[in-house]
Amino acid sequence: MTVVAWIPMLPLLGFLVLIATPLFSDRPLPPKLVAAIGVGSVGLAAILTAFLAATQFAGNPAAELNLSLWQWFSVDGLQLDFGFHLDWLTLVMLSVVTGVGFLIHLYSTGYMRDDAGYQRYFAYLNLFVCAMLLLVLADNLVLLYLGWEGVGLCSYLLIGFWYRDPANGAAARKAFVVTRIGDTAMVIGLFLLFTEFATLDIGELISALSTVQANDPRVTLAALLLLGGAVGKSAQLPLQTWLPDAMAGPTPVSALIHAATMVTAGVYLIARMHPLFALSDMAMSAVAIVGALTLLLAGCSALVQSDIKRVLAYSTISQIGYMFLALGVGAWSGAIFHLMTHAFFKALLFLAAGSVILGLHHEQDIFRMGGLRRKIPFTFFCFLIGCACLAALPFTSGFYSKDRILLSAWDFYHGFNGIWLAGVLGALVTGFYSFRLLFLVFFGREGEASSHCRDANNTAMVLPLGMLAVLALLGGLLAPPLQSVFGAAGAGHPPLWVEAIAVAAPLAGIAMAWWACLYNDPARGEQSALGRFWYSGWGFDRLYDTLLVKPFTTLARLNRNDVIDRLYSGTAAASRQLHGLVSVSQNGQVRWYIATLAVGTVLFLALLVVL
Amino acid sequence: MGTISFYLTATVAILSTAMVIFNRNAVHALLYLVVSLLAVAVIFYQYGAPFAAALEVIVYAGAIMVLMVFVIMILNQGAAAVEQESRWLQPRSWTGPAILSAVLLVQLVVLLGSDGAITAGTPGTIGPREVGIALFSQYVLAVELASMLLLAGLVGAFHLARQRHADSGEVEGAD
Amino acid sequence: MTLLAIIAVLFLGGILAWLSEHWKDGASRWVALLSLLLAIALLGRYADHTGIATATGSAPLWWDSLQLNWIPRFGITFFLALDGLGFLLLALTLAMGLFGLIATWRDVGFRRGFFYFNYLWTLAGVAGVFTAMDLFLFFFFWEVMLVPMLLLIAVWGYEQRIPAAIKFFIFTQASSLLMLIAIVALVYLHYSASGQLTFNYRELLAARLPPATSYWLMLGFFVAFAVKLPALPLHTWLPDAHTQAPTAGSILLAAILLKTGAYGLLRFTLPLFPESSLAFAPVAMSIGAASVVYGAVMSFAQRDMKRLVAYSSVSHMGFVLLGLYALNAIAIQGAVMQMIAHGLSTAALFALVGALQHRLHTRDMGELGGLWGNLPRLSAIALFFAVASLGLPGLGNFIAEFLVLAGSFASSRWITAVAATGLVGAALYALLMMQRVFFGGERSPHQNSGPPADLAPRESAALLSLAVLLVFLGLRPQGVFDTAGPAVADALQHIDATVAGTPDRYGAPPGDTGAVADAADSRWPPSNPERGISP
Amino acid sequence: MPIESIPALHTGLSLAAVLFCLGLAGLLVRRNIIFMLMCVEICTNAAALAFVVAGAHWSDADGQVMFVFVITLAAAEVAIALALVLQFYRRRYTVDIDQLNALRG
Repeated sequence: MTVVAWIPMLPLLGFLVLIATPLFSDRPLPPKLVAAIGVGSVGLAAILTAFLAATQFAGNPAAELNLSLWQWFSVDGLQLDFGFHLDWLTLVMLSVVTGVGFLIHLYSTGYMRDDAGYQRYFAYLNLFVCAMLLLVLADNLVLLYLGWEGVGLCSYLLIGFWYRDPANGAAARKAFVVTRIGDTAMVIGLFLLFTEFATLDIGELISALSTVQANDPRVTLAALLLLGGAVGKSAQLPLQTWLPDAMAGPTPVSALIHAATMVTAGVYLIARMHPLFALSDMAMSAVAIVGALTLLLAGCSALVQSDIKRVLAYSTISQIGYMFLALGVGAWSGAIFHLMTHAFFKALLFLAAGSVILGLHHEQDIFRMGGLRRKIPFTFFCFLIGCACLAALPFTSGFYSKDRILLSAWDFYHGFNGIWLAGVLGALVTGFYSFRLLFLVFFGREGEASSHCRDANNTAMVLPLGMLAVLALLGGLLAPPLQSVFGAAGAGHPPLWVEAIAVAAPLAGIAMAWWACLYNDPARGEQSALGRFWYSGWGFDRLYDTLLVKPFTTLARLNRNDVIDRLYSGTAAASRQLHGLVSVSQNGQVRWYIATLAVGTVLFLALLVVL
Repeated sequence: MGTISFYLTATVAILSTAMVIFNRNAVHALLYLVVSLLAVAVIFYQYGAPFAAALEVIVYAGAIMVLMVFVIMILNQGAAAVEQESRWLQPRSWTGPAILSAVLLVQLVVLLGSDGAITAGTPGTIGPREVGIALFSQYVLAVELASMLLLAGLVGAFHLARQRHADSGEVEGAD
Repeated sequence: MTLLAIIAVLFLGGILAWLSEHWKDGASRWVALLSLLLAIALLGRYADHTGIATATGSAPLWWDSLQLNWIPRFGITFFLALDGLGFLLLALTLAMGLFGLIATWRDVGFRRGFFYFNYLWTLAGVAGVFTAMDLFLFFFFWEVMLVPMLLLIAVWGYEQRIPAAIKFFIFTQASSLLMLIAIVALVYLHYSASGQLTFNYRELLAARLPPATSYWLMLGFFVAFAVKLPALPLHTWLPDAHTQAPTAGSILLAAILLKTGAYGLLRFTLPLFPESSLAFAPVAMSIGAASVVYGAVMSFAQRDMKRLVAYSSVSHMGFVLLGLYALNAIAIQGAVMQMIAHGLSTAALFALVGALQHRLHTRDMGELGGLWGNLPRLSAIALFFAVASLGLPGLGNFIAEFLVLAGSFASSRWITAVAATGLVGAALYALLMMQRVFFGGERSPHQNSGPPADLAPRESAALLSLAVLLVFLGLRPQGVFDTAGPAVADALQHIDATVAGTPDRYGAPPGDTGAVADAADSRWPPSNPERGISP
Repeated sequence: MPIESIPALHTGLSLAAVLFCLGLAGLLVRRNIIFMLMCVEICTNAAALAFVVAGAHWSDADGQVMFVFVITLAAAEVAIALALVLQFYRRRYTVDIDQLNALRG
């Protein structure tokens, strides 16, 4: 079954070729070749995935594949293979990563056409795809962690891709470090799991868990630590602050990494380890609460943003909050379904936003846009579809997945509950901000930047946009058969008004958006104190800055010369002082020595005389 | 008679020694030193040590002092040196040492006097014969060592005093 | 005899290099290169031993040994021996020696012959340290490696070289004095107890000492090794010495000399004083964790790029200390891996800083910036090693840190949790370095001299080979574990025997497979192969 | 000379003490190396005197034996010292001991 091995191998090879050639020759590869390698490797991986799905999985909901490439290490009970595990969950992720990844690669060939770092860009992007594939294919948590950190690194590299601007570097570092904080919690969780269950193989862990009682504190702790990792990677509360800043990277990167794939790794992790979470009520509630809170907080922040990409970034945080909410109420397949549809429509939205940005010569302020509907109609339609999906208008893909989540939330707590309410409120807010964005950019008066708008789409960009639009619209029909992984979910039948509210909430949000943006002065809400507070992302950045970053950097700077070294230099100085004290007597004067000798004798004899 | 001559010689010794340390002219001081040594030689004789007295005169007052005379002559200490000495010999430069020495002297004398209960010895003359026997029986090893010391002194003095052409004020390694 | 030959080749090569520079300019480095290659070829004769020991199970511990009488009156023998651990470290020594030589091929401007003499003698001393199995001989080599290193810093170093060299010397010399006292006391106590006067390591392993004495002797060894390591309060020589040493010297220091401390702890302190080590382990682990965190924070605060890398060494070697005193096979294997991986990654970083200094004549990160534009190759390779330094999975450093932490987690959860925050710290300083030096706007300090030249093929090849090695260690580390396995098990066997002998003193009795929860309470989990914590 | 006329022990020792203290005072007062050497000779001589007096008191040859050694020592010392003085004078053209302070700590 080496086909599986080739799926991550191909992007890796692409990366190696792209990164190695400049090391050995001074001439860069021709851009066409770079694009062929970069896009081709991911495209081939996508084809292999499709082939795999067609031959092994189609019509077989229980299909599973295991492949051990080699023994990674085996030290005294800690045995790990470099091995892959394929089931429907993995396959969904594989398809999303390779499929959406391929489309975004293709789009990038157009978007990044004139960039000096073309080759570097595709090298990073290929490495990212490889790491992401390893993450989802891993059959043990350490290999998963390898992919996990690998995607983090690529995210760092791509956020800081335009390295000349220090702000980009700061955003990239922030992204890496904040996620690393979560990762550290996660790796401690791995140690805990290993200490308790003597294995880190996911399959073995899950079978070991079957003997553990529910709500065992060790399980709860391990689950919470893994949640820490997931929260960091998926930009959930309280580690969400990095994602809005991460928009400093090129827009296709935001689409691929910070919307479609990497940020959903946390969702994947929890879904993959769902037996662990399911064992602990506390962990489940924690996941649900984190999701619900993030959903609302990020949604509110998205309401008042002025940067087109930041709106989408907060929207991503909010949507992943939905997925966490779903995980927290045990709707595993719902979460993964939403992950998939979200990948489609959010990638679409980002790519469309990229077209807008490129068309407006790198203008990102939505208040300087407006009325672009007629100038770039294709982009507009793509954006419209994306917004409709995001707002979960009926019969779009977002509708199916979000609906399932809300129903599960209702079911899980057997009736009305705060989590469900948060979900519904979130739907309302989502409708509001998504259409606020659409109205501000494409409707209304022409903004200052709109006048010199051009249609920047070329073939390489149109094709992915179109395909993603189709996927976003029809993705709701592609609900993957995940029962073999998660077990069959009992279909609840909530009252009709519950379903009605779920459908009506986004529509209400759209109406509010229309009222706020087209009927009233759009900028008014942003001026209020609450608006500014939301604009700053609920002040989390400032809070962390004062509580953590400032004290740390101040402490570090204060101690730059190493206070411990003072101990030793102090010892040295003290002995030098002492030496100075004593060496005064050693003045080189022979007569002085004689006199001292005489005085000494006198004193000594005085002792004799007196005693 | 013996007592008087002892005190007379002792006075001569002390006075001439005092003249050595207060004199400004090196040659004069040296002559006073010779006088002092001769006086001490007389005291040796009075204490029944004629051999020591003879050695004192021959070796000390004779050989060693001649050596010093030669060096003073080489150094050519003339009137300028006398001038310099009188500049150096200010009262304030010798009050301290004088007090120090006086205190030491008092202490020594007190200590000598405190041992009043020294058992009476059997004083008597000790001639060269006894000394020679003691030297070459009991102390033969010490004699050998002393001879080596003299040899070392000889070689060392030769080496140190040699006038080297490379001498230019800087420290140089041994040859 | 091959062992002796390896050491002799290095010693003689050093002398020859010194002499050859008189005959022909630049001949010394060729001599150095040849003697290193010869030594590597000699070491290569042992390559077929790797991994076999675990396969047969009962293979003799020493792959090769050589015992000659030296000072029979005091029971001192010339006893060299090689096992898996020694082989790994010896291979690291020679490989890093070769790397340092090639990476700084043209850097030495004056007194080249003497430079390579010192370089090879340091290597010879280290090679001796890794193979000497007689405590006196060990101490002898321990001192031999010190003096040439001192000269390397003091003669070819940078602006503050003399104070740095003196500091280095005083720290190591004072601590090795403690070790000497401990060695002599150990031998004497063994002699008065058994009537046998010997410095032989394997015979001294049987020495039975009163606990209090043993504790003090253990501290004597520990301090000497902790200075070399360096562990927290004794680390301050390292930033100065590393910063001021010439590039090749920094490479030797970081890649090899620091490892002698860790090696000494594993080879001597733990097996010779199992009981005291067990009692001391919580302290040592705390020191290790504190070093990890403190080193990372200090590294973050530095302006001088070389100091940054130097402090990162403190942080990384903290993991080694933590792992060694976790006293279980996983953590110790991790520590061994960390020695190797840290050697590779830090040596490369020092070489890169050296390359930058050579081109731009500054290491001040305030003056650097935006180098990626002009030096893409150097920057890309620096990125790789910075990332290796922050412990990215897939590279050797990650395997090492992961195993150390996984193993020590079983011994002490909180200390491990504290040490794990060092992972965040590592990200902070490594990325800050990347940002300040390679990213950002271009700020070349010497604009008038044109853009600096990117890495030459020689430098690229040397650095890339290290990169490949690190990737290999990250993906296929099992060879290292198999090779070091018997030696680690041997060291642990004494500890475990002590644990088994005094079950009431150290938590649960052995064989108590009962409660998983016990592990939380008993700091020193007993042998329990089922749970895989300790052999 | 009749034996009874040998002066008392402590008289001779006191004389030795006086001479020694004079020598010491000279040593402290004078800056000229030549004079200092002479004062050293005075001190040595005083010590020798003490030996001889004590030897005479006990009617023992050892006192004079020690005197012989002292005189040997004095001879060697003077030889070396004068050679040093010569060298010093050649290098510095002075006999001031205070100029000779290169061993300052």
